Amino acid sequence: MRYRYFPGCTLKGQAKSMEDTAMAAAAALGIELIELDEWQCCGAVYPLYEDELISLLSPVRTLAAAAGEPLVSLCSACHHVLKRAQELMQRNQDARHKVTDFLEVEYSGEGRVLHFLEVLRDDLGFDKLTEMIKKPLEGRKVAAYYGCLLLRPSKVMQFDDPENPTIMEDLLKTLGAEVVKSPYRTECCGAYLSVTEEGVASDTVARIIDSARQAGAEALITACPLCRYNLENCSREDGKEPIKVYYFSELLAEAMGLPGESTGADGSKEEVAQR
Amino acid sequence: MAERNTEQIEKIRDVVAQDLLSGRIDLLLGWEKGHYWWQSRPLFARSKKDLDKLVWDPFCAVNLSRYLPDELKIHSKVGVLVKGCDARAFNRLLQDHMVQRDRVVLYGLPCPGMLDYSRLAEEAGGNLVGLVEQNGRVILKTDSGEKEAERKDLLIEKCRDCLYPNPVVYDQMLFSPQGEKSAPERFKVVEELENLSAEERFAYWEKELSRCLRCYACRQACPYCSCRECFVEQENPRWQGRAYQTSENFMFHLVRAYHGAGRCIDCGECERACPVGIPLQELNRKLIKDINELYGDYEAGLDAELEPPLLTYRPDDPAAFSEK
Amino acid sequence: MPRIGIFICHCGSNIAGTVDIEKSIEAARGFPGVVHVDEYRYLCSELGQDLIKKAIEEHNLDRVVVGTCSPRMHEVTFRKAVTEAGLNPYLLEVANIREHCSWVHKDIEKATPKAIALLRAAAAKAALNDPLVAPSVEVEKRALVIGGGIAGIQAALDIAEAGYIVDVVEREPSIGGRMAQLEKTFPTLDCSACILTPKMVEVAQHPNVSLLTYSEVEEVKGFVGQFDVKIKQKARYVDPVKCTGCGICYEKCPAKTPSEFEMGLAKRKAIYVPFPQAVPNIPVIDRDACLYFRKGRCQICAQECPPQAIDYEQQDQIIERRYGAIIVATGFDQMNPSHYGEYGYGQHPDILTGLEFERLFNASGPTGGKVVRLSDGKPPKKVVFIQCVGSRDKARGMNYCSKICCMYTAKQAILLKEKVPDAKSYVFYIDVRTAGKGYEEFQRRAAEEYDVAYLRGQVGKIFPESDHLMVHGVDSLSGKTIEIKADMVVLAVASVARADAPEVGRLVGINSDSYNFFNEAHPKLKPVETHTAGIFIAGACQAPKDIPETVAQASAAAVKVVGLLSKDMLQGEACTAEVNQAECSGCLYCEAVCPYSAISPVEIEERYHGGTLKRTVVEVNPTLCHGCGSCTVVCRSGTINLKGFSNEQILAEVDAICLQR
Amino acid sequence: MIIATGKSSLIDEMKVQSGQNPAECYQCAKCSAACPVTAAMDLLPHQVIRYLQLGLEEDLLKSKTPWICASCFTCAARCPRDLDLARMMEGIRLSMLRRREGNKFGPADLTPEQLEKLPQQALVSGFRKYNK
Repeated sequence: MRYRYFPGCTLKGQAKSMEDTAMAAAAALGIELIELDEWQCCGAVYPLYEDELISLLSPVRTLAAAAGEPLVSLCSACHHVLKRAQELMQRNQDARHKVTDFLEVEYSGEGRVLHFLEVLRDDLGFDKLTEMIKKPLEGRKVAAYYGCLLLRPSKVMQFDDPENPTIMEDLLKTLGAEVVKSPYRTECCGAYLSVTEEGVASDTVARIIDSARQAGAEALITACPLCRYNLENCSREDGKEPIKVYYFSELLAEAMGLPGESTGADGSKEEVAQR
Repeated sequence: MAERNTEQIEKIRDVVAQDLLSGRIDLLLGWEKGHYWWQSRPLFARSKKDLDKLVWDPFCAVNLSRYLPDELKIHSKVGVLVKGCDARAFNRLLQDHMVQRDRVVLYGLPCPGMLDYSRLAEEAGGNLVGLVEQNGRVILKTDSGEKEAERKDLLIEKCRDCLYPNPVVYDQMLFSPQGEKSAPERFKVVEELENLSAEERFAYWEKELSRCLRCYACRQACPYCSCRECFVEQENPRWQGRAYQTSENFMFHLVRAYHGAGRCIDCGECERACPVGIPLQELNRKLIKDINELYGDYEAGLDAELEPPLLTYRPDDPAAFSEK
Repeated sequence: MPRIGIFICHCGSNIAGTVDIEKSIEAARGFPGVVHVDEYRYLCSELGQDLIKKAIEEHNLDRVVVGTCSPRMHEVTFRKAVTEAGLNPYLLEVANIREHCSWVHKDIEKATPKAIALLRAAAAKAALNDPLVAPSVEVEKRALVIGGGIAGIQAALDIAEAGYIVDVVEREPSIGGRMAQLEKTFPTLDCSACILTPKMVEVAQHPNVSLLTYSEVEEVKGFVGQFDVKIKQKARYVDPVKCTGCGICYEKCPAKTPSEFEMGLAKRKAIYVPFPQAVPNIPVIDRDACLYFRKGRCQICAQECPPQAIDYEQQDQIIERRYGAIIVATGFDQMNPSHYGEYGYGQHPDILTGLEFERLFNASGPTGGKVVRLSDGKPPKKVVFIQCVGSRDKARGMNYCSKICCMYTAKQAILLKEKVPDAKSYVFYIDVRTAGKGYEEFQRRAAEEYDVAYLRGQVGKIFPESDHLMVHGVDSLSGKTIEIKADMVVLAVASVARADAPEVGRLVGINSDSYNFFNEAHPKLKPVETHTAGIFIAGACQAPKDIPETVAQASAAAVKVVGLLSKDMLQGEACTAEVNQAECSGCLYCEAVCPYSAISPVEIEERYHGGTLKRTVVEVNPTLCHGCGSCTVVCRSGTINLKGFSNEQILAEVDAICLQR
Repeated sequence: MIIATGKSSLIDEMKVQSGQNPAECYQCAKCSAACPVTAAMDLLPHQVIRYLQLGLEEDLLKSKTPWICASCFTCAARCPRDLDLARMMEGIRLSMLRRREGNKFGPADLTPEQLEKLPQQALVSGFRKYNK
């Protein structure tokens, strides 16, 4: 299984542990992730205005660079932007001509654009993954947190049922964890509002964390560095035991018995594989 | 002279001769050399001896399926050599009930694309006397020496954007299939024409169609023209005026093109048959493109079981005025 | 050469005000074949018709053109007039110079040449008109009603009362349909069973009605007056003659399966009647649930049945009958709202659809008439009703309004308050639609007297939390977001066409709209007719509707059927397709596009090179042909012609308009 | 309140650029019911569409709501009219940014603490959304 890999800005910085653990897991699973030679930040948000073609240059260059090979990313936002940019290139000939002419690349919407979770589910198969689990996360009560960008708009993303997704729960089950289902798992964390309106993000995060806690979760997993930042930094002091937030790949690597470390959003590091 | 592909021709002859002798077929439609070395014309072989004339070379462009309806009137079982386009033409005729599947034996010939003499001559420069093919390249022999060119640059127009070089229906495939093809420029000219204003477009077609002699060679070559009596020849009512006027030419070509909507297999025989070089395939392709856009992707002649989009009725066809 | 007479009507000033009659007459005299031209103030009057009749005699006319109003108005009148004068009615041609000319123009200078062109075209066509004869068809005096809900019951009763024989085919073991599932009916709160059951019994006992329950229509052939229908009567495995309806069999039956009648909220036995008031009161064995059929042992019902009515060997029967007319009354389904993930239907037992909630009120329903939560059996104290789930939703549901939900929600909120006095209802609505006698008053009573809170807005998501459902909604009037800790949520889901409606439509030969509801022939003036003569529709198979409207439509359909059956003979269509077989190439595309199966292939012999050759061409069955013209359009060589509208005639009209500007 | 002409170039531009027609909204307010960040809004999402329908450009320009929208697409996912409200919000934001020729937010607005803590993704997103 060979894929081109697009890391995106945060995975080379604050979310390095997501990349490290995912790469380690992929290597052990025989999934070849070949980082694109030259890549730029995807833009983090997909431009919603028809004439915002400038913002499409970077994702389209990335898509073209994959040269028709399946393109994998780990970060929800990167995946969202790439997937939607591809859909636009397929649907809107005019935009495609303008962007590709400007970039001087050939691209007409070809190639699969995948999130690493999809590779695990669809290409590898969770059944196959089960065989590779060396240290099942027995007794760990973990809830999945999806957020928005992986699921919506579902017509384009075609990732999972947008209201009742199961992919992360299925992964957790495979990893041997006790899956906790929290009703707020697809509610937005507040995204980039934490930059300007931290209070708003605090409200949304509080609901998400309370809900997970009430459902009995001790930890959350996410596929988005910004979700993780918000969940960890915008949760209010309420005197209750804080909930741990992991990247899905960190628990994956841990259950596979791979060495690695988790980098908290505050930059602090802790060993995960040895727990 | 074109170098003969002796090995392939022998194989075809062996297979077909056996069927002719055993009575599996009583006629074979193939190709033989015409007046010039760069022409191959239909061969009607009834005996093993007739097969001596059989050729399979880069000039076998003529679509043989078109001869089936007539030959089936006098022969009980006919064998026919089919390239990609001949096979799709066969499906077309099958859908029109012009041929019966069990009375035809199809010998599949994956087609590398046929060569265009005028292009060869132009490329060669001098007096072209023969050619040799080598690994996708063509060596042109002239009085004054040899010249090499890319095969794909020498194809006849209809083969350039061919998507289906391999027969889509056959009883016996004689050689291993050609690789997948793509035709990114298939609708390029149509798109260019669509971008013109109505006046410009009219002027374009007026110029092209004014040359039409109404010899009806396009119709005779066409596998979708299967009417017993063509509308142009009907007296009562008289659809088509007899006068040689551009407006009457428009009447003929537009009505014919509409008769092909959803039925044209894009084989390009009409355009190849036209003695005055009218780009008829552009008309047909416009309708192919429209059908795809309006009714979803449909490629005529690929599958005889699939109903052409304009030739169906379903009780659950929604009434247009109550669309969601 | 034909002898054509042209008659131009003034229609008072309707035509004469905008068309110069004198000039038109002058022009008409010069048309080829025209030997007589006249005009009259009102040609449709007795005097006007006499004028035409006299002229036919005096001038020996063999074609008549009238320049008048639309043929939809008076073609029949003038055809009758020329027939009385001895001409074939199809030798008359109407030039519509009113709707097509005088009414749509103001300038007499421009309207007059247009009227002349229309007259010239009509004359050119008339010259080519042939005398035509419409075939006549005997009428079978028996009607078929498909569907035994309230629509089918009402229609059957009305037809039977008018003295005609009628069969009702119902696929369930009992008639009654959706109405039988309801507890009470708005706006009077009548008990549904109390008003429906007497009708069920009446139809079952009517001497002119045969009930074919547990039966389905398999095939419909033929045409108005003579539909040949095959009906499959499924094996009940119970002898209806011996069975006394005592109910011991289903009391003793050990096998259980979800009850369709209870929307799956309760179980029924493998041998069962769907509900206590079932008509006929004869159980059926569900093969898929029956232990004997599945595993070959049990037979308790056979052992226990006092009259020994159980017959495991019974087979499906095919009944073949001829009917003069058919009413389709196959009802509706509820949309399954599972794909609205935000509402969580199917994920939580206390999130119900309207019809499921309705069953909780019924004494014989899944909770014995107690309104309780299915999760813990406690009465719900806070119930949230959500309107327009799947209705008025072009993104994930149906674009239309389901029409009944506003009213039944108000009804259910009232009934809830009566059953659980300390319950509080919240209704999230977009618009409250209460058009109907007594409806608005009823809904207001819910809001004013039964303490139902109407919140103008929608629900974004329902979050199940411990023992309640957290409903996140909004009230757009106050601009406030709203959170309700609800005990139960009721979704007013869209009413949709039956899943197999397209199949039924194909079977009987009627078409549907894009939602699969059957199409009426005209949205205003032919509300119960379909495009297929002799087939009528009633009830919610046409569009969502409530009981009063359904009953009214059923009676209307019955009247149409009675009118049809009262005739001994029907006049068929004269303008049917005909094939020139010599030119037909036998491509058979006409057969593919014919909606009435009137075209079929036939083999002919013809001479070819001294010998004979067999080949396939088509022929048209004129009694099946409706003259729609689809075949003539698809025939590339113009080999099929529509009598009365032949290619030659149409081209003659076009030439007459274009060539002589 | 007197509704003037109802004509607004901002709204016309928004319609073209977002491909969304506010007239298709029938004000069921499901967007507002679904939105996770309404607490901080001065106009609820459905009210924003109402203002668009009425052409109340001036009032919209004063509203905080478009800047609170986090582009989470929940509204669009659940809208029964198949409207993409996230696009409309983006439309208002962008048109305002382009009009003012100034940014809503820039690097200078960040505290040193934020600069250190915030993930790159948040900064890029923020600049994209609030900055032109």
